[in-house]
Amino acid sequence: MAKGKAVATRPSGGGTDAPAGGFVQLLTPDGEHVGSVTTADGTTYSVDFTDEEYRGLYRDLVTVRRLDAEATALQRQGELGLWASLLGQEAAQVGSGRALRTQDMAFPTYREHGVLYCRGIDPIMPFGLFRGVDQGGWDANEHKFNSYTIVIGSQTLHATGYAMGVTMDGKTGSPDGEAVIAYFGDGATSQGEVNEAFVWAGVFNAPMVFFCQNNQYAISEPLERQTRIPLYRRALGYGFPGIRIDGNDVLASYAVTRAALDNARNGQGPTLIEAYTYRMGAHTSSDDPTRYRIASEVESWKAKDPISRVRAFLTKQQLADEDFFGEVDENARKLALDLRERVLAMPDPQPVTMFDHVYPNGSPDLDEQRKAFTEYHASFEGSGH
Amino acid sequence: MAKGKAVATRPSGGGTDAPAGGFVQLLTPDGEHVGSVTTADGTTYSVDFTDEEYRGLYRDLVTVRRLDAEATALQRQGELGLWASLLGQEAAQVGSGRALRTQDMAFPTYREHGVLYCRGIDPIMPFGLFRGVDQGGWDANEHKFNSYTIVIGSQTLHATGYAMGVTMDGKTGSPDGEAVIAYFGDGATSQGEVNEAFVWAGVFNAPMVFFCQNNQYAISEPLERQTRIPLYRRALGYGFPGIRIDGNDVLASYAVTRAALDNARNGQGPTLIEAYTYRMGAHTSSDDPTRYRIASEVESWKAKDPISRVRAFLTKQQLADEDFFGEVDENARKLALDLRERVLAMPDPQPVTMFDHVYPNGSPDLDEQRKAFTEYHASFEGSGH
Amino acid sequence: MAETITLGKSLNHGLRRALENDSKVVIMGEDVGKLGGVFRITDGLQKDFGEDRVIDTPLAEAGIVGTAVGLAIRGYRPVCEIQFDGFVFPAYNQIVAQVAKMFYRSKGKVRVPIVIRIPFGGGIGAVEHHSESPEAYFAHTPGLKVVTCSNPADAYTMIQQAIASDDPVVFFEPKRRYWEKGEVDLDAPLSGAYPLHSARVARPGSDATLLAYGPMVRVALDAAAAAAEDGRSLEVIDLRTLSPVDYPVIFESVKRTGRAVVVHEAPGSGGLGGELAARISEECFYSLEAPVLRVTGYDIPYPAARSEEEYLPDLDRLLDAVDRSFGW
Amino acid sequence: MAETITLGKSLNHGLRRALENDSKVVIMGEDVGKLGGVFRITDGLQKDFGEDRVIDTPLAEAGIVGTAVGLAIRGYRPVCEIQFDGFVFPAYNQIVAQVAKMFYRSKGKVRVPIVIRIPFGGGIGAVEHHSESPEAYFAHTPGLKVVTCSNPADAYTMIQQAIASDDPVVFFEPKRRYWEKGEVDLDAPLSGAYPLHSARVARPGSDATLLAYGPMVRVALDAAAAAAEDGRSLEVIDLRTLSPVDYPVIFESVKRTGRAVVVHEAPGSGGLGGELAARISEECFYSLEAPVLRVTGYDIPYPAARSEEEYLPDLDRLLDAVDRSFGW
Ligand SMILES: Cc1ncc(C[n+]2csc(CCOP(=O)(O)OP(=O)(O)O)c2C)c(N)n1
Ligand SMILES: Cc1ncc(C[n+]2csc(CCOP(=O)(O)OP(=O)(O)O)c2C)c(N)n1
Ligand SMILES: [Mg+2]
Ligand SMILES: [Mg+2]
Repeated sequence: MAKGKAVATRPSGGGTDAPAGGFVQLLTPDGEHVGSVTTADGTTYSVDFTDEEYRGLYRDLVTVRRLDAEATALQRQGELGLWASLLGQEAAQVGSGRALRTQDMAFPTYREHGVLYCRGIDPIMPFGLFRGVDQGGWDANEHKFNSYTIVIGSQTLHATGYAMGVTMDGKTGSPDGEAVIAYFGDGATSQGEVNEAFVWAGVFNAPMVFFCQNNQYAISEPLERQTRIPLYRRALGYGFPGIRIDGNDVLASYAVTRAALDNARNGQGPTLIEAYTYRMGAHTSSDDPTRYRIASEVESWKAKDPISRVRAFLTKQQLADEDFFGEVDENARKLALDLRERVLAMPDPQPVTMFDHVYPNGSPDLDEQRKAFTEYHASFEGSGH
Repeated sequence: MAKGKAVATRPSGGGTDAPAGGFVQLLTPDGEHVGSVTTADGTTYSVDFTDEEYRGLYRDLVTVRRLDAEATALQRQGELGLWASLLGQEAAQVGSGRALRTQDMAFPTYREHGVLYCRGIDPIMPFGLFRGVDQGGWDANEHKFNSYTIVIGSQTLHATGYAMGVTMDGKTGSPDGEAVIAYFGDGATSQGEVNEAFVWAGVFNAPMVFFCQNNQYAISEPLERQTRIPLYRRALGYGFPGIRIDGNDVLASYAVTRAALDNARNGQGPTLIEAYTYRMGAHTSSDDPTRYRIASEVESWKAKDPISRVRAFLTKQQLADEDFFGEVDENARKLALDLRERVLAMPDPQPVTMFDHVYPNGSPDLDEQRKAFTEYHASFEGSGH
Repeated sequence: MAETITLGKSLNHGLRRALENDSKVVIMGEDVGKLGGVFRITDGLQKDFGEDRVIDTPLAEAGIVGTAVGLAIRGYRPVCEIQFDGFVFPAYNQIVAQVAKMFYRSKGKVRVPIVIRIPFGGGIGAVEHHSESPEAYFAHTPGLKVVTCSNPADAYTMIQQAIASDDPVVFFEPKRRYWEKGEVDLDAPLSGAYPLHSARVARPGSDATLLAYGPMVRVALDAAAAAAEDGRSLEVIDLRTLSPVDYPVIFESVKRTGRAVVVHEAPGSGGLGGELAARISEECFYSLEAPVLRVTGYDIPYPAARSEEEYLPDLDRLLDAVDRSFGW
Repeated sequence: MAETITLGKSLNHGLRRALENDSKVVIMGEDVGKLGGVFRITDGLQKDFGEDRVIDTPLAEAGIVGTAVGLAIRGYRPVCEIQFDGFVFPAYNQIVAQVAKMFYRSKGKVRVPIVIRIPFGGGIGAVEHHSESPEAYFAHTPGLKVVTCSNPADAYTMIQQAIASDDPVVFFEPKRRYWEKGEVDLDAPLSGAYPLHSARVARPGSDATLLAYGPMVRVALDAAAAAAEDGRSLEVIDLRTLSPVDYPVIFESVKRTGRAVVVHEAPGSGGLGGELAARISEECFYSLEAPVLRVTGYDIPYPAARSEEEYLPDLDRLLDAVDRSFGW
């Protein structure tokens, strides 16, 4: 898909700082495309997409939102046990997701359905987890996309270790090198493990990008419960650059992530990106956000919607017309319908399979438990139990 | 004891930075007294001691070193199971220890014997721990000095919680307020818990000082295993000031700690102080530093000895003569001798006391174990067992 | 005044009374303030007692417990909420190496009267890490008291007792029972209650003893009711405290019935059932007609929600074990 | 070629052979490089295999294990050193929630063949946190294999087996036995060895069975030798794996002897002894002449060094328990 022109150099040692506006923004809420942005440290960010690529980004955004909405509906209808919606965070995820090169590895939380989609993965993949039929069950290496991680922050250390392995394998120091991206939220920045990941990434100059989606809340806790200064500045304390982007701007997300990943693969070490965005929906389907935030706040963020600005841009620039937008919606609708059907068709697990995959080499003790379980359940067969 | 004139104001929000020389130094290794030092952010540090107070600092330094040497000797003679020597770190500890006001609370590691001494505590207090007769056994509140903490970094969270309590008690916001100091090493800065303490101290604007004695090593691991930038800069990522001092300069240690504590008690929140120093001896008596560091490095640090520079200063300024120095040595020798005698006289614990103090409210189950233990041992009485 | 309320609400009332009675009591944790906790156990408390008494914290469990230690040294009585069982592990170091040991380390001179509340157990159809039973990890730690409640009345009493106690207490809450109702006397004086450290005969019986705690007490009572229809009289003991265990009550019962079955959700190997079985076998050796049997979770990670019904001990498995005991 | 070497040195040889045989094996931990670890178990390995294979890490246990998970996903086989038993808890979250569960979570598609080496146990006169026996905290965790060794020959074999195994292994090293010597065949092929999951009859006997592991095997053997002089034949079983336990060997022995005594340093309540006693009581119910007895540490935090001799199970306490078993 899209390839952006991303700046490959940056001043050594120093921390990239936010530009005047507070963050890197290439596409305003009104759909104005800013040609390029130069940050305080002299790095210039811009993108250079073909018309087709701009339309592709729009398609991605609409599609991931539509799929997400379908999942929310499925949850409401009792078909999923839980859903963690990405509503409002599409630009952060699509921009960074598309910035990944094929060889790059991603470590998500439980909310990165948009990144997953941009990796070319069948969007049904995480539904086993949310439906309760399994706990993920995919191959991290096959998809270059690790398991969803629910314990806050733990995946940042996994990503850092994986990135150390990339270096040990000699896969950095060139434009074809590999890079690693770790996703996490604003709340996660308070976890010791995440800060240890910063320590290690700095010490080992790990080829990685820490991508923090600051959606302003950790469930009910507003940002000021996690920090009194902007989160991107956390990186300064560890000796690598931190930068804040408009997380609702897919172009900024793409440009800055691509540049940071390329720096990483080139051997220039880690970067922290703070994508300043907003969780438009509930934390998860179990949450009731009206208890802790006011409607006007949500309203004010609607004006910064990540999709409408791309649509406005495409329209103004006459890169797309109503037919195109209609076709995108229709296509997304079809994908969502297909997803729904396949989710509904997911078989429940055979109970005895819960004994599988505890140990690669098995355990005689557990084999006996499995046997007893099978016999016990067989004893009910035909008893109508 | 000493009261230094310490600057009470500092630019809001910003991070205090190191002055040109890399750290705040008021007394050079040659004994030159620099009148004052102004850091990049405009804060000026100086001290204003009476002659008697200068001599007092010298006495402290010599005394804690001499007591430490006695402990090392006791360990070699098999009278202590372990000793963690402070050799080389006397200035950092005496300076910061003397900067504490009576009402302030300290949270040490296992090496802060010098701080303990400056709190006016009987230096024998931690010897139960190192001799193996108990695990400390003192009252943190009585001495305003918490238990020695062996698990690296844990005490920084305790200090932060205590400091939150100070605020909740309304004991900040005035020059008579209380402040809290947490000691830890360079290695400790990598622990998740320490970084969580930074998070909490920032978020709750805790009245505290993080005092990091960067003695260049965490056992065998040199500083670059913990960070690629100076440690004092860690604070920048959390939104409070960090400052590096010459940890071998007792005046700088005093001035900067006093100012930071006063800022804290005045309600201006936390500060991280990095005392740049050197562990002249082994990590502990169990360690063999020749395996991981070269003699010339140790030699080069001898030239920066924290005591000789004070002696040079006192001599040059004619604040003290040989008689004084002799008297200080003699007095320290006597204290050490007294300490030795009292350590040797420490009784071994009665075995059954190991069942004491598990729970404030006890446990019937444990009472039975204690009873069985007593009966079992009584059964050997007189059997020569 | 006795009211019929849910277990969750009774905890809420108990916390409120503790906040009222002692100005040193503070509640801290993730989302405990405006939201009232994800299970609403602290609902309304921040509004009534302020942000200094009910503290929304950064997202860091070691931080929650570690700062609670400092607050306790300062004289406070912190009540920490851990959001779910599976999220207590970042705080494990602070709990087992600091909270459990401060009193011992200081030879009794420093008390850290901390309560760590942990909703635990499965049965709510949740995703990974939200249904675990980690009590054995704590019960093996000297210096900690570990308790759990099974009904609204006990919840109300025990949470107040735990807070009033100077012992550090890990307080496990049976999350799937949060919505079960029972009668609670909200005005009962704490001083009149049983001691925190005491098991309870939840249903007397004479043929066999069922040992249960937390969420499994309901299952054991149901099993006993079912068995009664078949003419078997099962005694059900609700352990209430998991460390230390109130053994006299248990031994008396098993010596009388001659049979014991322990039930818990946690994996069997290394779970509390083993300890109970070992102690009972030693103390009641000549009274036992059959070995102490255990009905527990399997030795697997807590499975996906759609398998949990088969994972969790239920009435049938319990009765099956009782049958096996009688058939020994 | 059989050599007489210490247990510590045999671990060093085993690690060296693992590094030689598989370029994906990496060692990581605090002070494992130049210093060779505080116990010198990794002595000389960084010099010979380089800083990329033997990695001195930041001082952060969660970081050590957490990055090991990432390295394992990348295809490496990390061997983590935790410096002392009491310092594993900051890594507890990564161990029980990530290392133990990654294979299950991924339905067998992601393997994390990590070994976590932990010197454990007391008897070395150390300060707090340096003498603990936390094995039960891990043995209760499905997904982890937990093993320990008691002598140089087993140490050499088992450390290699643990590294070669795709199962995550928590490898407890009996630190007070590091300096004990024994004969080790350094050239023996790994393939010829017993499986990692197998208990060992360390001394055959017929009157009672002593169950021990790690540092306590020596004590059990000494007790058996002393008992032999009194005409009692005690069988000593060295468990070697603590989770899962090789029960067939144990059951066979206890059914034959009719008596069992378990010994470990960890506090009794919730320790592995309870689980073993429960399983034996169930399986050998009609063979047992006396309840399974336990000789363990007391339910207190590990005491100060000058009390540890009275805390640690020793020959006398073991023989006393044997006597009690016979007197039942
Ligand atoms: C260690 C841990 N503690 C608590 C939780 C419960 N929890 C789940 S999501 C969440 C908030 C996360 O906030 P943030 O990191 O900002 O990510 P977001 O959900 O906003 O994307 C919490 C507290 C958890 N999953 N893990
Ligand atoms: C959590 C934990 N891990 C490991 C250790 C073992 N250990 C004791 S001191 C030490 C090094 C500490 O270095 P630093 O923080 O620089 O303090 P210093 O000893 O140099 O004063 C280590 C690794 C420990 N005590 N706690
Ligand atoms: Mg968030
Ligand atoms: Mg150090």
